[in-house]
Amino acid sequence: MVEPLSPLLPVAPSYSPTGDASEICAETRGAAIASLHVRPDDISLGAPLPAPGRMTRGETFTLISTGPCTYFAVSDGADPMFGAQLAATAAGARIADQSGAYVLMRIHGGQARAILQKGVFIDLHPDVFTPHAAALTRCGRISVVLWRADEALEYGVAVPRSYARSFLDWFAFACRAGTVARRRDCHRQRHL
Amino acid sequence: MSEFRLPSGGAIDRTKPLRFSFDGVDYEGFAGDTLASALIANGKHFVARSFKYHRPRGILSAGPEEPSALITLAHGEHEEPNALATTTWLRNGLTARSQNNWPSLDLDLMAINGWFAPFFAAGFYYKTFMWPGALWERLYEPLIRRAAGLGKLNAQPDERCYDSAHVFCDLLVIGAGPAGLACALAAARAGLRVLLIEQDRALGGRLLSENHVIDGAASATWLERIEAELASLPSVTILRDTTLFAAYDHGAFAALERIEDGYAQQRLWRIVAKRTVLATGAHERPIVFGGNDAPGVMLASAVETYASRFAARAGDAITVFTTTDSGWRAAQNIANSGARIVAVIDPRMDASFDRAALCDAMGAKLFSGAHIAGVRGKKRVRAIDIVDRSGSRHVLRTDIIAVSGGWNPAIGIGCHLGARPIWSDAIHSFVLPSDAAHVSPIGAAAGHFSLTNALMDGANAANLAAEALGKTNTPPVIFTADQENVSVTPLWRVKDSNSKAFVDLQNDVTDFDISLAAREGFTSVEHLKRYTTLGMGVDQGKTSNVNGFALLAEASGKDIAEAGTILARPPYAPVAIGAFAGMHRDEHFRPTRFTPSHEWAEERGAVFVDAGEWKRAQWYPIEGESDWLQSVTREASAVRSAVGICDVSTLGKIEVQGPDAGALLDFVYVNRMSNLQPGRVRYGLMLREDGFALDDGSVARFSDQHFFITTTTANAARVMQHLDFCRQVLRPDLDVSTASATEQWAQYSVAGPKSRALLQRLLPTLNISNAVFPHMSALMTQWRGIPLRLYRLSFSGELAYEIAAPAHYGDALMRALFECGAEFGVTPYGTEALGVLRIEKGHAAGNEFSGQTTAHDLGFGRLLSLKRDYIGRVMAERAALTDPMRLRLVGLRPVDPQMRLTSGAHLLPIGAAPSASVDDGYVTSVAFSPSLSHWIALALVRNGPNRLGERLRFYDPVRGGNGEVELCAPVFVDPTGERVRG
Amino acid sequence: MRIPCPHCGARDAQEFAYRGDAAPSRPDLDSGQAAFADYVYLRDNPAGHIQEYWHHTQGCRAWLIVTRDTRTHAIFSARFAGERGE
Amino acid sequence: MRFSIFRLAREALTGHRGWTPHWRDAAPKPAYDVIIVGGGGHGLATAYYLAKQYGVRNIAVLEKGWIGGGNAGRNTTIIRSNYLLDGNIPFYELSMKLWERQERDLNYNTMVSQRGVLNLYHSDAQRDAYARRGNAMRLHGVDAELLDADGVRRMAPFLNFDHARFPIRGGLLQRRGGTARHDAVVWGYARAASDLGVDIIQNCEVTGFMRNANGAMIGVETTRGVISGKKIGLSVAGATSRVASYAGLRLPIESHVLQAFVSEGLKPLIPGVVTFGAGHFYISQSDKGGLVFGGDIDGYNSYAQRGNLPVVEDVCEGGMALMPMIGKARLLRSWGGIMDMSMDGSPIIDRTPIDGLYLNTGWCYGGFKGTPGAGLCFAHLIARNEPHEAAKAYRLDRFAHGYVIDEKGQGAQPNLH
Repeated sequence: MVEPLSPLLPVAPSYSPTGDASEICAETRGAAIASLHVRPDDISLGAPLPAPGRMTRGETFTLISTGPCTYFAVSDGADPMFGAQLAATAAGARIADQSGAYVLMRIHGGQARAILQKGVFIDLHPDVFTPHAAALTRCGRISVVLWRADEALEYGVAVPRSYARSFLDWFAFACRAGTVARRRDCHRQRHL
Repeated sequence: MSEFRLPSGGAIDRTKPLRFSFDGVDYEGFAGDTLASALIANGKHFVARSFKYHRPRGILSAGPEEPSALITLAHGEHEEPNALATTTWLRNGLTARSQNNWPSLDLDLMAINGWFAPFFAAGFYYKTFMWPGALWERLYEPLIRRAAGLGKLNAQPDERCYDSAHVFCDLLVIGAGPAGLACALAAARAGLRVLLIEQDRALGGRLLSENHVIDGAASATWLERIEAELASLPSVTILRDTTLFAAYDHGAFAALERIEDGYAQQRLWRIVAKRTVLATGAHERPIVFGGNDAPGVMLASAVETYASRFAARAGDAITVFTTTDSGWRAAQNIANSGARIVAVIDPRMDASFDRAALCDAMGAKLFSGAHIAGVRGKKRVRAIDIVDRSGSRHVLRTDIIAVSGGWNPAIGIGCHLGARPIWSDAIHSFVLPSDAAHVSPIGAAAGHFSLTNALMDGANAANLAAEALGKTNTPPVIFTADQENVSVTPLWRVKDSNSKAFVDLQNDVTDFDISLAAREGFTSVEHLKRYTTLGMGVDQGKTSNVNGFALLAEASGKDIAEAGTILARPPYAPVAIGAFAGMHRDEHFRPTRFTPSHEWAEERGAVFVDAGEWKRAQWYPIEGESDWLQSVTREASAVRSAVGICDVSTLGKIEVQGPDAGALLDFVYVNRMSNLQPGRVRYGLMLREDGFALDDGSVARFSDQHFFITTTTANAARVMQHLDFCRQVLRPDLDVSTASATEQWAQYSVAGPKSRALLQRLLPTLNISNAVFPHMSALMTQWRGIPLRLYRLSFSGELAYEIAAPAHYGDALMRALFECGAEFGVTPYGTEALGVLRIEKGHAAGNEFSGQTTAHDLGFGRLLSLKRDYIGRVMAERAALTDPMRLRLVGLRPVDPQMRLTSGAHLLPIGAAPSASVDDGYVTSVAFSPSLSHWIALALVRNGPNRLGERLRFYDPVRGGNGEVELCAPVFVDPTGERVRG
Repeated sequence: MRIPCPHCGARDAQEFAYRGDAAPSRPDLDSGQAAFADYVYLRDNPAGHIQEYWHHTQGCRAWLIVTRDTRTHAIFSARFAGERGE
Repeated sequence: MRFSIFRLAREALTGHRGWTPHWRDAAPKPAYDVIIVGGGGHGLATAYYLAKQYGVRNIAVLEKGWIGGGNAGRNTTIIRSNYLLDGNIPFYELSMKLWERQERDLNYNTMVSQRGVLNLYHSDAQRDAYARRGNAMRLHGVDAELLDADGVRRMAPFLNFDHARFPIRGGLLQRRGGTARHDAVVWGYARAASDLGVDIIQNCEVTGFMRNANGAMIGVETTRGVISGKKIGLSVAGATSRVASYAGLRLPIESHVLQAFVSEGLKPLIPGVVTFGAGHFYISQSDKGGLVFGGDIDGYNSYAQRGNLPVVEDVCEGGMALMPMIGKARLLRSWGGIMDMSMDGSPIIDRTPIDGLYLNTGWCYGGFKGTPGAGLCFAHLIARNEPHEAAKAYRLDRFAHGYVIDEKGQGAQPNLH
């Protein structure tokens, strides 16, 4: 068995502005990803197809809407043959394994939303970007897939592998440049 | 305590004294001061020299509209020129310098310009300095340039950090004066997400300098209450020290936040609002009279603000010169705060209130129906000449003239989307037209100057917004305040001025300049602005434009409404260029993309080159190699003699799937792909719809419904977009899908006579014999449990393969390939050697796919199918694109084998005098051929393929290159292509 | 500028690539060079309403037809360019 | 009235009472030999050369607003002739030569300042592309020098050599390039044309064309009434498609907005014109001290004369990447001009299928530097009914036939040129 290499290894697998683990952008290892093209009339995948801008849970993987008739399947395990197996189970769907194409990151901590909002020009207000919301957008100058897995104000981000270092650069800068909360009445921006 | 600091009052913190210096002199101020208020508290008014005449200038205003008090802030060796003293918060140790003077502010030799003032009338430079022409760059212009400009920017890189952020809201309220506060509060109570932006550090606007009664309480108390409630509401965000400077399309705005104590000094906010309210208030306008630019001439509202908010007396004997009721209110307020008013001069004969009584109460003289005709004192007002209603003159000793000539609503933001302001006779100024749909002006910004109206406007705007956004469950909020007089009778200029009367203090534009411009035919406001530079300073005419346009109207015999005004353009206030760039500077200007084998290549000591955003290994120097050519030649030779490996992962890669995959590819490539057999690969050429070559690459077919195509690194994004367009827009009838796989596959070229042996070592069980896996084949397999793709195709002309694994296994694959290749002398090669190899084989690449070449130019004419429709087919058939006399691809070899060739050189007939008329083409790519041991080149030559064997002059004057070359077929190695099939 | 993507919602125009007027439709192969030249090179270039192609490059990758006023930039509608809503 | 230092001195001593309008603000006459539609730099220059070189006397210039109110007053004032292709170089070099004598021709100081235009390159491929271009220029008798990084450092030590994402490797320098004072160019041509009897008619918008039975042009309908004219020249960048549509013409152009920017006044900092090769950014410093800079077009069709934030950011990023010192300089004003973006990035100066209607359009960003040349060549075309030698490639039918002049090799995609 071959060991996969994180593109972040040379810099750091994660970044924490405060040094502790409370504010962090960390790589989530051990997941497999595939892109799917599925027509609504095609057979189901064992998980309900998410509506635009949403994600759904299947038994062994999560489905994220990425465009008209297109989805990402993110598996819990890191099976190198994920794409191939998915293709076998879901005849009719057109599937391309993308496990190597993206680095998955988890951004959490008290400032997660404020930091992320500096980079993404979509509204991350908890009432707007609700649990199980997902979006393809740009963060800084980098195309990303962004989602909110649950109630917590933390986010999953899929970054194209070749951009992973630059994304972490951006994150580190965004933290260092100060979160949007500084003076007394600005910290409420998180709830805006 | 500073001499002009009032003993009590003001919003300054007297427990926090701050030291600062101006022009090397130390002063003291308090927390809460601006640099301007601290200077005034120290009796310092003369702080600047003017742009053109270098006349002494003071502090006119107390805000962002300041035209005069521009200073340079010094932070060690880093300096910030043209900062406004009136908006710079005092810090301990702040160091400020005056600018635009030499040798010093007090003794400025450039003031000699003042003596030549008659010569320097508006537009003088268009009429002279024309002879002799050569002297312009050498003499005149350098003199003008040195004299012009305000502050000096040193060449140190800007060390500041600029943050940026995005924010969304239901209601954006611009300005936290009474109107804005009322609006924000009412909207928040109604349940809207409110963003309140205030350029000042404190909320309240005019309430910070004036005393009123609101809802039965003192305005200060009301202000505290409102502030507390806003702070308690989670749906409200307040940004202080933040200037909203531009409006853009679809509810987008931009604002700049100044941060005192952060790692970042400024933050650029990108805002998207569903509704926006403009509560930016109004700017007081000066009166144009002789000597009105002397230090000591200030706006009445500014003198009031310095006295009441900053507890700083502007002077010992203050004269108020007002044509407005607000000027009188200011006078009382100034007097109440402990400064001495000696006289009030009001050109108006009467008013709706008892002016005499007010003057008695202040102990000031009243001059009704009078005006100021002149000012005595150059570096500071000493006295004034008053002309009273009877026309007789009086001299009055005074050190401050507080001027109030009316109010101009601050509507700049409202004009950014093109709405043209209209004249209002009611307020004698310009207001926004009703079609400025992206913002709703309220309060003073709407020309409603009374406090009651401002509060009412605020509440109403909030209710309208709430209704529009479907939040109507809360009762409307109503505020009430004391009544006040707001009448204005403009006095556009004092006609009997006895000295220069300034309209634009920053650019030294006088009433005379404006009448001169009118006389010379510059009677459109835009022409006036451009000819006189009126309003083109950093204040953008906030205090000067309306006066200027009024004077233009007078001079050109129009009325002001007809003369009109200019369109304010973003930014509303100047913004540091660095703030727009944020983190995207220096090494972070653009993201950097790394290939899956980057770390491995670094270990190998690779030299990297930028290919778009990618970093690619250019060559791998080894011990003892002194220059790049040595390394590149070694690498290329290794490929020809043994085996080399090159990371080609940056190629664009696209999975094409579905029953109509072949049909789509037939539509985008000039050559047919639908008849490609599974397991086979074919070269493919794409055109643009205009018939010129777009890109090329390989097309592999893995199964009936699954193709995989590659594009060049440079065109990856454009081709993917092109495919999306063809699939979604032009051929929605086709059942096919595309997915980018560029990031998914680490792809390595394994090239050279020993490449098969190497791969066989990696994949012992796989049969890749020539018989089973011939040239232009593809297969999918597995390696140690991971998916692998193998293509047999060659860019180098050698027996070669491209092997691909998922990117996260790319590093492992690369290392394994080198383990397997050790015994075959495997050599890593970079993009340079890649180039050498492809040039030796005459493969067109980026330099040849310039977007200006056709399939015929590049020798692909035979590929163009005549059987079907495809992108570019019809346009490619035009005579101009197939003309044999076009520049077409050939090879070049130097007649003198020692001669070095360079790309970009042109080719001329031998013996002809160099000229465009005999230009025969140019060199696109060059390489030192290890196989031939001399330089070779590819070139685009007029009718080239029909001129093989001909000799041309190689002409590269910009690099001094010169010599003779011979045209040859663009294949220098293995012309019959045996190796590639071996 | 915010483009109302029918799949992703309103997004900043930076996420999109622009192609221009959507009015010209690609001629059939046999309609000849003149027809193709018109299609490739000639534009109404209206000062007012235009139907134009935008590609949501950094989003759902859909090609859209947006109806916009070129004088005010006001956007009136946006739909998928492909007939099958793809 | 001749402008000179002596005249200026005399006026200075007599209170400037003797100055008169720089040009006559004429009212429309019923008929003219030639009507130029568009009172920008191009239109006014055309009228001037028609009167001066080609002896046409009875000329009107119709301007819908105030002269110079379009792109003539909305550009970054750069002049250069550092082009690549045979179709372009002769024209822009002709224009450059006219710039070099403009002040004396017009007796108006348009502040033509030849402080050099430096195009930076950041890769070997870019260097070779600039070599190809520089050599082409030299073959056309135009000055061009290829500098290496040290050469650039000597000229502009303030550039970012040490912390660049895309390091500067050198540049292509045209020393004769530089800047001019854009408004003065308009006023100078207006004054000179007016002195030659040209009627400059402002606030006069063309609303339609009048044609005779054979379809030939015989005049225009305007907001100030009908004006007949034998020959009509369109020089209305930003409105070309609209005006041409009155004559039923569809053109190979799109209207796009190009933003430009100026900083607050600063003491001399930047010697000439510098352009970034790894992003869209070019900059110079005006005589008044403002840094004048710009970058790419916004990229979508627009007639709004204003742009959006992303391009402002993109331009400033380029500026910071190239010369980090300008971070502290404040952006003072921005404006947007409407470019006639042609399908190959090069202009059109040609007859139209309609008798008596002549076309000058498609200038993309090249309009300002092309002003004198366009004026002369358009005047030649109108007077002689045949193209000027230097502009013979700027045909309207080159698109249909495939003889495009595509400097950037982007094809029929105007927002990429």
